[in-house]
Amino acid sequence: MNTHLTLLQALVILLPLFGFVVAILAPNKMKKMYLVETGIMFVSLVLAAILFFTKIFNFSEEIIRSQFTLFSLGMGEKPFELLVDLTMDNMTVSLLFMVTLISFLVHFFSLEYMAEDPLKNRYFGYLGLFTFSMLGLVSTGSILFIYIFWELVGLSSYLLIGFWGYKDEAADACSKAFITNRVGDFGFFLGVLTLFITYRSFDLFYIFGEIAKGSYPYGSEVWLTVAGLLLFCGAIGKSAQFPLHVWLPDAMAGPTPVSALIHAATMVAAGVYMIVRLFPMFTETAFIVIGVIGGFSALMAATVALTQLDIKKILAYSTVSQLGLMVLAVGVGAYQAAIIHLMFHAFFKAGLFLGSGSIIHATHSQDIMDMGGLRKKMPVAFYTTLMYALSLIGFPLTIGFLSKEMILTSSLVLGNMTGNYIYFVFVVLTSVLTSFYIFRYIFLIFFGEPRNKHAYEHANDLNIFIKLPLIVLAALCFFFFFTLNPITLHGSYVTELLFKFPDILLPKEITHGFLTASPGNIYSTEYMHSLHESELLATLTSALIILAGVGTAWYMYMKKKLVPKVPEGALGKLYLFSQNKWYLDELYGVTVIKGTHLTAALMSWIDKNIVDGVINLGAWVTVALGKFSAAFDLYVIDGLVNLVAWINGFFSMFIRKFQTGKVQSYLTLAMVFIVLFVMYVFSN
Amino acid sequence: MSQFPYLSVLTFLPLIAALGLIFVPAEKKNTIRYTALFVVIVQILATALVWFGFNFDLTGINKLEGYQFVEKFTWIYLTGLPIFDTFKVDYFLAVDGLSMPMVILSTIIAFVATISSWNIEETTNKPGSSKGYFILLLILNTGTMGVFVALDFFMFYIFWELVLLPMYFLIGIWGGPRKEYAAIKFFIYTLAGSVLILLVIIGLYLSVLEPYGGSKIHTFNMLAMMDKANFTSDGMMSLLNPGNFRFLAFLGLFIGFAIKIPLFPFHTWLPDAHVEAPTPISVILAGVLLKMGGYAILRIIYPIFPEQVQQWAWWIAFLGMINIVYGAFCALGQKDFKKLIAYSSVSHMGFVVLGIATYSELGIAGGVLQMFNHGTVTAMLFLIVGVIYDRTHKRGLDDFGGLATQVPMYTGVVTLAFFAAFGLPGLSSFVSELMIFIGAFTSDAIRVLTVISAIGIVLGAVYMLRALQKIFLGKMKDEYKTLKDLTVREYVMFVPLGIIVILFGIYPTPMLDIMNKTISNLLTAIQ
Amino acid sequence: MDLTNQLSFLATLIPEYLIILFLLIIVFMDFSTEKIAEKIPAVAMSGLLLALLANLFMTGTLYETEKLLAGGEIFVNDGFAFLFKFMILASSLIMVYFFVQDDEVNAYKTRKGEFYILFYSMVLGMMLLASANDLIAAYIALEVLSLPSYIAAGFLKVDKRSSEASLKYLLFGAVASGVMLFGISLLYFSMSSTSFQILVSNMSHGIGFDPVMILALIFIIGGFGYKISMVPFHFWTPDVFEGAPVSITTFLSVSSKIAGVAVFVRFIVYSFAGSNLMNQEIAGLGFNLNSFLVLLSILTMTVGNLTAIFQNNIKRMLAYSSIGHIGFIVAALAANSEQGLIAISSYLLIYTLMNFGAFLVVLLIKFRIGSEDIRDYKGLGYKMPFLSVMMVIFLVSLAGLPPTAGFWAKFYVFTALMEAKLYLLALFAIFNTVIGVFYYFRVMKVMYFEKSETAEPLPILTGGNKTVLLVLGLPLLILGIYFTPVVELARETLKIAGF
Amino acid sequence: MVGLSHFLVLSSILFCLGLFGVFTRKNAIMVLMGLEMILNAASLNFVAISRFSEKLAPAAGQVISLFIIVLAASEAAIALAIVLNLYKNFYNVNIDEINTLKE
Repeated sequence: MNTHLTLLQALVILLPLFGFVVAILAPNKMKKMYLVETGIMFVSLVLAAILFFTKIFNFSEEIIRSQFTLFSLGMGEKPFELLVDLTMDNMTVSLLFMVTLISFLVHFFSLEYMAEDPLKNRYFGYLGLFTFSMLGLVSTGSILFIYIFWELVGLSSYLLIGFWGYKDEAADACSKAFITNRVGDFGFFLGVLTLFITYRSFDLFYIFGEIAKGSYPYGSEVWLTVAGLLLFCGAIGKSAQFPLHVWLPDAMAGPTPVSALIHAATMVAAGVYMIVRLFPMFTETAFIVIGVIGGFSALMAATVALTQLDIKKILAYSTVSQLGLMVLAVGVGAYQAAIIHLMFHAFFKAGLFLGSGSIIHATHSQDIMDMGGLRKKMPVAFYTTLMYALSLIGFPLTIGFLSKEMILTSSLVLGNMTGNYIYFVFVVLTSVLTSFYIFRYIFLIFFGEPRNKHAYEHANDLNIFIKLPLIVLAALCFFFFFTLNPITLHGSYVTELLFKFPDILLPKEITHGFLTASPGNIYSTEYMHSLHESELLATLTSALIILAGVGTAWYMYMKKKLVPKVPEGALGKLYLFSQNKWYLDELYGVTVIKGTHLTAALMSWIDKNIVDGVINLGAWVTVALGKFSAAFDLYVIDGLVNLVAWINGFFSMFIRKFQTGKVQSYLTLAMVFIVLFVMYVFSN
Repeated sequence: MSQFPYLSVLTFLPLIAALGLIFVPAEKKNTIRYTALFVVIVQILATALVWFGFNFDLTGINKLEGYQFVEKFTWIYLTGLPIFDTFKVDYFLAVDGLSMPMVILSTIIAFVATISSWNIEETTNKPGSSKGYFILLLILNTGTMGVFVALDFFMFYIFWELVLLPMYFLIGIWGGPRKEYAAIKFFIYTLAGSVLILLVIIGLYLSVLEPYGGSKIHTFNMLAMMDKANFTSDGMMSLLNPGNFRFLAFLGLFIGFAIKIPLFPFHTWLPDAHVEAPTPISVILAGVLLKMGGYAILRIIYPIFPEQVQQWAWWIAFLGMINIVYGAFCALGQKDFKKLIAYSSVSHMGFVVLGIATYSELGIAGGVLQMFNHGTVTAMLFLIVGVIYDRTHKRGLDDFGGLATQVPMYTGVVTLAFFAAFGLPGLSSFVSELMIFIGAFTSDAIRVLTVISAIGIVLGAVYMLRALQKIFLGKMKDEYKTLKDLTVREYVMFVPLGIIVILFGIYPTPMLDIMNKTISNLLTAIQ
Repeated sequence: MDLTNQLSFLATLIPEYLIILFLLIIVFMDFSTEKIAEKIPAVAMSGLLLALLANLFMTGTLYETEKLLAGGEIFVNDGFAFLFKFMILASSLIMVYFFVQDDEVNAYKTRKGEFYILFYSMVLGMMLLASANDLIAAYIALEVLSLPSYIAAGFLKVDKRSSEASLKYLLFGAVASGVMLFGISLLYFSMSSTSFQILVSNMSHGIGFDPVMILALIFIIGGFGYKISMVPFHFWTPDVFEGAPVSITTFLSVSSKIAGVAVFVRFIVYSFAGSNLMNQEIAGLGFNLNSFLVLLSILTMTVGNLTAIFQNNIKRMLAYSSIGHIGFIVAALAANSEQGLIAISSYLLIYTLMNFGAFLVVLLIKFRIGSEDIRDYKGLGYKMPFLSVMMVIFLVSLAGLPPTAGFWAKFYVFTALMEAKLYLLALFAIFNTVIGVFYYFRVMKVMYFEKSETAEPLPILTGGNKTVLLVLGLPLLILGIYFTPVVELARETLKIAGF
Repeated sequence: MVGLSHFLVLSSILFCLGLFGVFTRKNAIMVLMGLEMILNAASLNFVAISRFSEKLAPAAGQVISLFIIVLAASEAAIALAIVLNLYKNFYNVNIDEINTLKE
């Protein structure tokens, strides 16, 4: 039976790949091939659903794995074996389901959104490729294969961002995205190598077991930390954490559905997924770094999102910030919070993007200044977006509330136990800003007076292709799909079933906090206890947060009807600072990028002039020698004749030395030499 | 010897065909072209047969029993000479797991090169030059094939040199504007390398005795040279002789081969030669010639001078590292498409060197696999340059832009090749690079070098994507409105390579099975 | 020395007799009518052919080294002599073809007979040189060879360059031989003999070098060195080669060098290599004859090759290249081993073939484009494909690359050097090979890579030309693949007395 | 009493004078005369040596010198012929003014 499941899983993964092949290799005549691809996607979705329920209801406790050897090398006692690894636990199947679902919705949405595009086959093919890679990524237990699919999602993201490559910003964005990710993967790759040479295996579960047994790289926990952080580098790249987040906003140059699927819902979450997967192998230091980076990214991105005018940019930074929260959640040891928020965020952020997509499609503009008052024109877009926004800020009764509250609680508890409230502060601040900018977004788009009459006239909700996905996703934002208790997820199947690691995978003890923090065992009953009693406080906090953020937004944009612009004075500086994304792009531009290109230029110069120069010098020397000996031969001793002439000159000069003695004097001299020589001869 | 001499056919068929072509009048262009094509197809068949008949369990390297398809006759045998009273050169061809991938590679490349040479007269506008061209091409083919199957050091050297001359003319006559410079530079450079090799060959010959017909005689047999017992006690290479020249010999051979690879700082002939050579020749140059160096190091230096290798492994790896990073940076600095590809070759051959310096099965197998993969990928890359150059007669990266929508299929091929080139998972290079890195990372000595080399991966992506973006993305110039997409002939070149790249990316096992036993044996032999 | 031995020795001189006989015949033909004089080349050729056959016929039968080497003969006929006579006669045979082709020479219709008389006496001199076993004999043979060649070099009376060449050749040659003669007399004084053998015996009986001997040796080596144009006695070579008619240049660069090498090798081998004087330090000078030879060979090959790079006149270039090749031969001699001797003669055999080939091409081209300047060879590769391909073969062989026989020739020298542990010299040899490529390939470059601005068709080759070119060129390729015959032949060299 | 050494000294002097002449004279004829002096020095040596040393076959040296004289004569003849021809071409015989053979 398990094998059947495995086959089903394999099918779910491979179908989109098949779709990709079909769509890509379709001859130009078969314009409609993308429909086939969409159909295949749907099949894959259905199968994923079946897989999900079967797994949950029949094999909830098992981790179903199947491995086969791709190739093995060497005769040694431990030959190198490359295992293809297909692993399925509850987390996997839930993510499979989620990914296929969103992917299908995006396909569906694209049918209308991309209707005019000539290269639809190619577009849907890429979507298929992406889906395949993403599914593969979540359903393997081998760090190597995670890396492989990791790269493949990178590839498909590259292709999709660059899909409108004739637009310069798209052209730049796709390269930027891939290369920035590659930088992160550099670390990831080294991490993989470190793990392998330590445990001679890529199998994560085996590795976790070894770590639990206390065998570390080079036998020291420091190196375990290093390995963990190296792997985390990959996550920093993919999940657009500071300092490698710069690619994500630019990636918005791709088609909006792509942004929804890849740069909001799934791919960017891959980083978070990975660190959740690797959760058991992180050490305390690693957790600290992760948490801090996550928190900082969350806060920074939120501040940037405050002032953006491009609606997709706003959402992009909001994504970065939310991802930051998830990473932070992992940092504070609440892996469940992280992964659950990942999934929920996928729903409402995809929704937000699709919504923005419909708006863009309707108004043919991305600039927030062209909008306003669309509420009446696009009711569906409005209400769904509102729903998403509410779950984004964690309004009660929405899924956002549940996950956000988990993060708040766990960070708060950590603070309680270790006296280190920095994470909590991060979360609170971020949330306040979030609820502000997202409502700024709503108010500016849907309320007030239309700022661009022309666009306003054309705007409407369009057809079912646009509406359906929005509605479905909006529906998913209600809590009752996931728990019957609107207050907390505790005890719901989500926490108890989907995203629960078997205890062996959980670290016995993780000590936390900055330098002088007292240890606390976060999986102890004590922890759980304090978790429960902190929940109320957390809930209150979030309520306040929402009030604060939304209130401010309402005050500024509804009551005062402010239009976004640069305020005067010091505030203006801050405003610009935020609007220009902390000037990070400029910074990288002058440091990293320029640096690289200078080095390249330098190296080429060296190669041309020095390395090659030496060779040419060698040739030149040979040539010079040749010239010299030729000249020597020509002018100095050109046959006996010149020899004569030369010696002539020589002697005449000589003779001038002996003015008085004339030639005879030299002759006698010569004679003396000879006589001396002959006498020497006879002396022996 | 009872079986059919596949290897001789593989090696000498082109030469015979070339001799035949001499008597074909130059006007009969098609006769000439189809003869060449026929030859490569026969070669492909022969290689296929060898592959099917290949016994994966034989270990090769230092034992004659380990080899397959052995053809061993006495070629030159003089007795009654002074000092070493016999002079014996064998006709000794055989394959093992080390040479087999190279043979397959050079067959494929020969095929592709022949196809892409189809319109050489038009592309280089030298009407009526087909005859000479294909004759030289066939001779070159013999040379490359021979290097990989010859096991008599002397024969090996003959083939090694035989490659130079046709290459010189092919670059010099059908080449680009600075062809003379490039041709003579290539020639002198590689010749300087190979004369060093010659000296070492003689030195080895004088200090190795092989039992033959009761008595012991000097020999050029590589296998005999790999056995320490065969070294005469007073020979200049013998271990017993305290003041022996083993290190110098090792150095001479290494430099000789390093020039071919090409290894920093002996690489500067490569960009010139590549840029000036016509497309098919660049393909052969990058696809096969560079591999001769790496192959020779594994086949000759490792088993014959193991202790020197052991001693200098770190430095070899260091050079490999330099190649990787330095080559990548240089590639990044180029404005000329073809030069960029050339430098990328420098960088990728660095991986090979790093791999074979690791002294681990993984690393060396990875190195060999990388040679194969790089051979196919880089062939694709040069063909790609050729395609665009034939159409537009431009090669500068900045001359293009936004071709993606105009020539989608071509773009697709290019994307495949580029991503393969910087080792995207699922494409062939990734597997080999992964193996190399694991192998290198495993050895404590060169771990640091490995970390630095890993930068090459990032840079690889950078320069490749930069080229991709400059040529295919962004705004398109109007002059390219009429640009044609791939023709059937070009598909014939690209499709096989593309299939290989993807296939071995997903399932490299066949290649690895071929070399597996041999490489393990190599390691045991040199430990 | 008993009578039978004497007779059998005289019997071995049949080739020489034949040469003299035909020399006389030619003289008479020259006196007689035009019609008969027309036949002279044919007769000359047949004479040489006869001599060659006689020489071959006597191989092994009459050349038993031991029998012919009771001490003190002036001439010996051993395997060594046989081999070199073989080369000399064969090359002279080809030379006749050159003369027939050389229109410069043929311009002087009336003097044809004179020319062949000169040629024959040169051949005679060379054959004597090949078997000279006595300094005086060597000197006389040298003169017999030299005097006619002075005239031959200036054969084109009205041509300034030619006559100037002959003057230079004369002066240098005469002075060199005179100095050599004086050296001989000094040696005669200290050794009280002029036979190579005696030198051996005396020296090996403890009589080391005294200053007079050193002076004498230097003079003598100078005399031989000038004949084989060994640096620093080579200065005449380029000018004379350039000035003389192509055929004579060929002759000087190939045949007469063979003879020169023959006597030089015999002298060195008999006098030193046989006894262990080669490596024995010379009193007070702190170096031995061997290192002296090493020095000479390094000088010769390096100067020859380096200078050749910059010659635009191809004859001049080939002249320098031949100097370079002599460097290799001297190197093999310096190896002071049997391997070295084999290397020398195999080198010479190949050298003859490829140099003849190159010169023949030069000659044929000269009488088609009327120039000897490399820069005028533009695009010949396309105008005269056959000729150019052959030229490529010859040049590649001269450069010493496989798969041509030239490679084997060099390879044997390298082997000898490595075997004699002269690693430095070996390195020099190697790098001279690389330098050589520079200028040999320059010719190919011009022929193939450069477009000729004139497109007028050139007179095509006759069947005869092609055949001779093939006769010279194919062996280079065949021997390049299967070298055994050459070495088998070269092994005759070892049948040299006193070794 | 006049011994071998005197002859040797004399011949050395002759030789040196000859060389000197060859090297320093412009006129070809003069150079040739220097040449002759060299040859004569040699033959003088031969004669003297065989006269004074007893372990040599009697008159060997004299015979050699006869050879030399013959050769010297023929050489002179040829040389003069060449010089004559040269004069026809260049209208002088100053050898240092005759160097057209230069690349």
